[in-house]
Amino acid sequence: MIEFSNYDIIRNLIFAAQWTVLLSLVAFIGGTLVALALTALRLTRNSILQKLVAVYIELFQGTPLLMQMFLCFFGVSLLGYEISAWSAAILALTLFTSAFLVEIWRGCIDTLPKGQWEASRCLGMSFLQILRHIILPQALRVAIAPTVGFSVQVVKGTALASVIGFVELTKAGTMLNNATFEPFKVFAMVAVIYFLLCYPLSLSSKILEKKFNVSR
Amino acid sequence: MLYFGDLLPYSDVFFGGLITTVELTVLTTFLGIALGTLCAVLRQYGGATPRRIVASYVELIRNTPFIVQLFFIFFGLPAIGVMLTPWQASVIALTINLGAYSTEIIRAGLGSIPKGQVEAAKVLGMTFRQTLTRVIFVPAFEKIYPALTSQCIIVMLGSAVISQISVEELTYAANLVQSRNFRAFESYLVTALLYLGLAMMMRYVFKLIGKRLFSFRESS
Amino acid sequence: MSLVNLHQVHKYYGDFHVLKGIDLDVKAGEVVSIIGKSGSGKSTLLRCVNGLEEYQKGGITLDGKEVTSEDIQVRRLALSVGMIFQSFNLFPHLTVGENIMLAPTIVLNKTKAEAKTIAEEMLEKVGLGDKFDRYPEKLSGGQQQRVAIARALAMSPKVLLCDEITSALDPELVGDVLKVLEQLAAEGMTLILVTHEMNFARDVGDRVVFMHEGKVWEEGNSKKLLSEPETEELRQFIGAVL
Amino acid sequence: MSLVNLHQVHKYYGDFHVLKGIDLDVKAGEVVSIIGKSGSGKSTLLRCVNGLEEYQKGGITLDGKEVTSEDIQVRRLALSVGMIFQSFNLFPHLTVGENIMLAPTIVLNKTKAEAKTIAEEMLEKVGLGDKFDRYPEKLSGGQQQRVAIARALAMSPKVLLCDEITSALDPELVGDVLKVLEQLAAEGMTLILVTHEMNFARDVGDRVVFMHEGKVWEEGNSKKLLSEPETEELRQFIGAVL
Amino acid sequence: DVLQDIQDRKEIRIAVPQDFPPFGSVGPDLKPQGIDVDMANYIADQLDVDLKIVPVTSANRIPYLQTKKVDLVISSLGKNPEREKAIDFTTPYAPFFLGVFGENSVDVTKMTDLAGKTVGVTRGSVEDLELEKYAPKSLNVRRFEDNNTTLTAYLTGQVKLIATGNLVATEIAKRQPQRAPETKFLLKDSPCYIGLAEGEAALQSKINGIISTALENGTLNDISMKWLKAPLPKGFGA
Ligand SMILES: Nc1ncnc2c1ncn2[C@@H]1O[C@H](COP(=O)(O)OP(=O)(O)OP(=O)(O)O)[C@@H](O)[C@H]1O
Ligand SMILES: Nc1ncnc2c1ncn2[C@@H]1O[C@H](COP(=O)(O)OP(=O)(O)OP(=O)(O)O)[C@@H](O)[C@H]1O
Ligand SMILES: [Mg+2]
Ligand SMILES: [Mg+2]
Repeated sequence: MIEFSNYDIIRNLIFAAQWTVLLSLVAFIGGTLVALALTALRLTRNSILQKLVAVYIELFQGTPLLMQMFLCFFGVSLLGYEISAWSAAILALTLFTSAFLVEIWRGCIDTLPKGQWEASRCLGMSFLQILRHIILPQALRVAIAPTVGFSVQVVKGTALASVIGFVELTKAGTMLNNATFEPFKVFAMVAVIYFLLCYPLSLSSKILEKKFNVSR
Repeated sequence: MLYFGDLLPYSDVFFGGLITTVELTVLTTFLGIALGTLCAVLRQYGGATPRRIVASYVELIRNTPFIVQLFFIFFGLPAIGVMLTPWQASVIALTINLGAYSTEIIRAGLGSIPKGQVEAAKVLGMTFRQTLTRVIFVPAFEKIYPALTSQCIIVMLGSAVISQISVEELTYAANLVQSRNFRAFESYLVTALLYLGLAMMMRYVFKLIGKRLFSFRESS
Repeated sequence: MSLVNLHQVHKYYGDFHVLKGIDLDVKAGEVVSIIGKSGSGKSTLLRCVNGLEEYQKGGITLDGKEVTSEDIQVRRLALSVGMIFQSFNLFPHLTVGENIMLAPTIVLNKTKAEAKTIAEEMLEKVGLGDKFDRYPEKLSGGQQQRVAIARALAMSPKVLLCDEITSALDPELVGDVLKVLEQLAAEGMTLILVTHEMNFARDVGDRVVFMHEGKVWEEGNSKKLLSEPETEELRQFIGAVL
Repeated sequence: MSLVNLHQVHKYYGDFHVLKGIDLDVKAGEVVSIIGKSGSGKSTLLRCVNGLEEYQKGGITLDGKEVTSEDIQVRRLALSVGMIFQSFNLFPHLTVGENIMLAPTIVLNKTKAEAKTIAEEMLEKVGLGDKFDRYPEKLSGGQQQRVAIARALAMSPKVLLCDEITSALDPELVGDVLKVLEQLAAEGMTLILVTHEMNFARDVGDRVVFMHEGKVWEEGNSKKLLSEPETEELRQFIGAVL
Repeated sequence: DVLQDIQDRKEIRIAVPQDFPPFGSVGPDLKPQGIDVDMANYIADQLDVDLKIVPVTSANRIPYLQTKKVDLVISSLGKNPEREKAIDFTTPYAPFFLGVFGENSVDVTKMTDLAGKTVGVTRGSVEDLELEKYAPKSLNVRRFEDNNTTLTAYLTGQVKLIATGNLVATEIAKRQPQRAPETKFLLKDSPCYIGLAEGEAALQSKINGIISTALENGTLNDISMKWLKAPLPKGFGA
């Protein structure tokens, strides 16, 4: 009855890929903001806050992203709030992203010699001043490559939003596959689009890593 | 509002799913690390062509979502005449996935071995294969063991997706139960906790194994 | 009048008793060298004086005010006590000039222009007037250490603590750094330095403190102490170092 | 009869001409010390002799058979040539005993028991009979280097190449290692050593080879060469080292 | 009171399938179309409110209702006791027969023949529950997440038998004649109902009213003619 040309397939996939990109962007920005807050909590020398952050990381690194999606999707509504597949996906991806970024950034901050903190303290700087003027600028340089590298995981993570019904690239793929029954072609195209989205990120992460390692 | 009592009649289903997830994880951890080791050796010491092939494989897998890889293997391959059962398809997909990530990790380990170690083995008359297995592997794996552990856990958690092709693992169990008793949140919450337990257990088991493998670090 | 005073200071790391009742009195303008074997507690002593470590018993006063390791206190202290480390601890992402200007601007609230004037003056003093816009990694170790001194001086401290500041340097670079210290001493700066440079301790220092097993084992006039040690321990130590 | 013979050996790294026609003849039982400035090609020479590096012109023979750097060849060579490195290169995951037993079992196909006997004997020889079950990282540098010697000896090589094997050691540990070498020399082992230990070269060595800019610049009887150098270059070198 | 909410909001949110032709499937613009979509439009018209289409899968359509993400589920929903415990139903709006379908080569004519066979089914659907209840224990039920996946599994040959609706089977035959499934036997007459949250009596009677009008004025029959190319069975809805 309805005929899909290759052009139709590609057009629809690319249309859906826009949602993948948007979802990735929002989730990545959300994850970065939450991770920044958590990193700050972690740097305070309050052991209770540090423990809470550790539990947070354990929870969201120790459970499947798929489960996090399901739980956000069905759990938030149980609390009496409306939540769309889009918001649930963003929420889950934000939690997931932040848990990994906090860990990555901690590694980066830990690579800074203890002497940097001590020298700053001896010059009379406050905790926040040390963070802002000494630690962050240096940690940022180290962190940028692994952070960009992790963004690939976020893009790929958005594929799971298909399971809670959000129509992004993967979901569009299964729908189109059903309508056209050309699984080999459709899924290959889906894979290629993901590759085109992710590979530049992987590549720039590698280049950044080289660049910053050389100049050290 | 939350009621977990409705889950009790399905404890068998959860248990069955848990077992399947564990089986899959154990199997693919072994296969994946073996594949990764092979590829890492090719990438580090092989000729130009094998190196390029391995590099392409790694990039391809690392830059596409696992669920798409899975669908491609399960639904796409029959179109070219390769028919796999859901179980086979998942084992292959998981192995290929872990293989790609562990290639990168293990290669870093191989790269961390000082050149002098290889030369020392060479002047003692060992073959390349003997050098690899007797001299290089243990210290190389020791270096990257924590990273490898994390990656195996990530792959285990990623296996949740294979419920999509009807493999009756833990997430499948959660989906099945919630389709029967309509307790979606409760089912998923319990399942998430089971995964968390599995992840912690894996880390523990890896640590024990590591202690044995790398016992030379703390003894005497 | 005493500028820095330690009275029966005890310090533990967990169960480990590092400082076992230190008494020390340093007057303004004095140059005091602390010597002793590795592990005898010299660094720990300095770190207690500027509040980087807390101590458990006794008291330390600076200019008559008590010293503790609370954060706010350390920052107040930093206004009077400068510290220079073995590993220079320059900030690698800032130029030499910025390294020196940072604390005066954000801690002392000086304007950029004021801070710049100070920085240039201090760099001149340590003989690096032409390196203002370099990044630290482009400098030799000796130059880096002199920048660290300039950075500390820019806060116009009353006393400067130096912890083996030449021991990470190649031998040919040590001289430049010691020359700067000598000049500071001549200008009347109060210096407390942990050092292995016996010649420097003898020729420039007023007083030598020999630490052993967490105690001040022997102290006194530099020349006298080093040429006629009273205790067997100091004699051995001098024998091993020279 | 000559055990190791080099004839007009030339070696390039890319365009860089490292060995410029080396002639060298070492008889069984001789102890030959190679000295020379850093970069003069001493290590490269040794590495050509045991096939770790390939050379481009000339010929090297061992016991009359030609040496090349093909893999299979290196392994055959390894049966007659032992090599000890500056950085001991012990295998960190194996105990001292296992380090020594490994090659005899997997290369020479000896049984575990045979290999163990050999290992114990060799450890005894280097004065470490009680360290069989230790892991290398628990040993001092000097002890590690002696294990490396024992490991090489366990393959009963005809000649032992040593590349600055004491220069990574703390001064007080050098003596033990040299003592082992001295003993080996006394037992008639052929030794070719790159070394900076002039006293050792003079007292234990039969012959000294002075390399300069990729050439054998001067060679001859140890005592004579070191006390009456003929060339200006060797004189300078000796002056700098002593 | 959901009915009140709908009228206040001037909008009704209805869950429809997007992977279940002819009830709901997507065209080249990826927008749903089909019986359920027409039905949803009709109801929105009758209530005189705007319609918001929410695509769902078989597995999550009931949670959507329970968590109040939608007001109605018009998603080829069959009725069974388990579901009746969780949600309420209106009167039926479309005919549906569930059956087992499959390749010619498989020799199955009744439930007991399924012993030892493998059947693909969409998780949580009525046919899933029917098989669970009545099929021989040795039947290997392979459950997929949604109809899309179930169909793909059949079309790619991953399963040789599927349990689904007669109309779905017809649809497959239309799209992929070479894989046209043969009817093996019927599982259940399971007409489609509209689902709504429990205890919404006002909404329930309102919708029931709309359905019976539609039955009387021939609208339901028109929809049937349009999508099934056949009139409603005699006595439907009686
Ligand atoms: N953070 C710490 N935790 C536990 N013990 C410490 C710590 N810092 C130093 N110590 C111990 O305290 C003792 C004194 O250390 P300190 O650094 O003051 O010695 P030092 O005299 O400066 O030696 P060196 O000449 O090696 O710098 C040493 O035994 C050291 O191991
Ligand atoms: N793999 C290599 N590639 C390029 N050049 C090399 C390589 N190895 C050594 N060289 C160069 O060859 C020259 C000789 O090196 P070699 O290591 O033989 O010197 P050496 O006499 O052993 O010096 P040292 O006393 O420092 O060990 C040096 O200039 C060195 O830079
Ligand atoms: Mg110290
Ligand atoms: Mg060398």
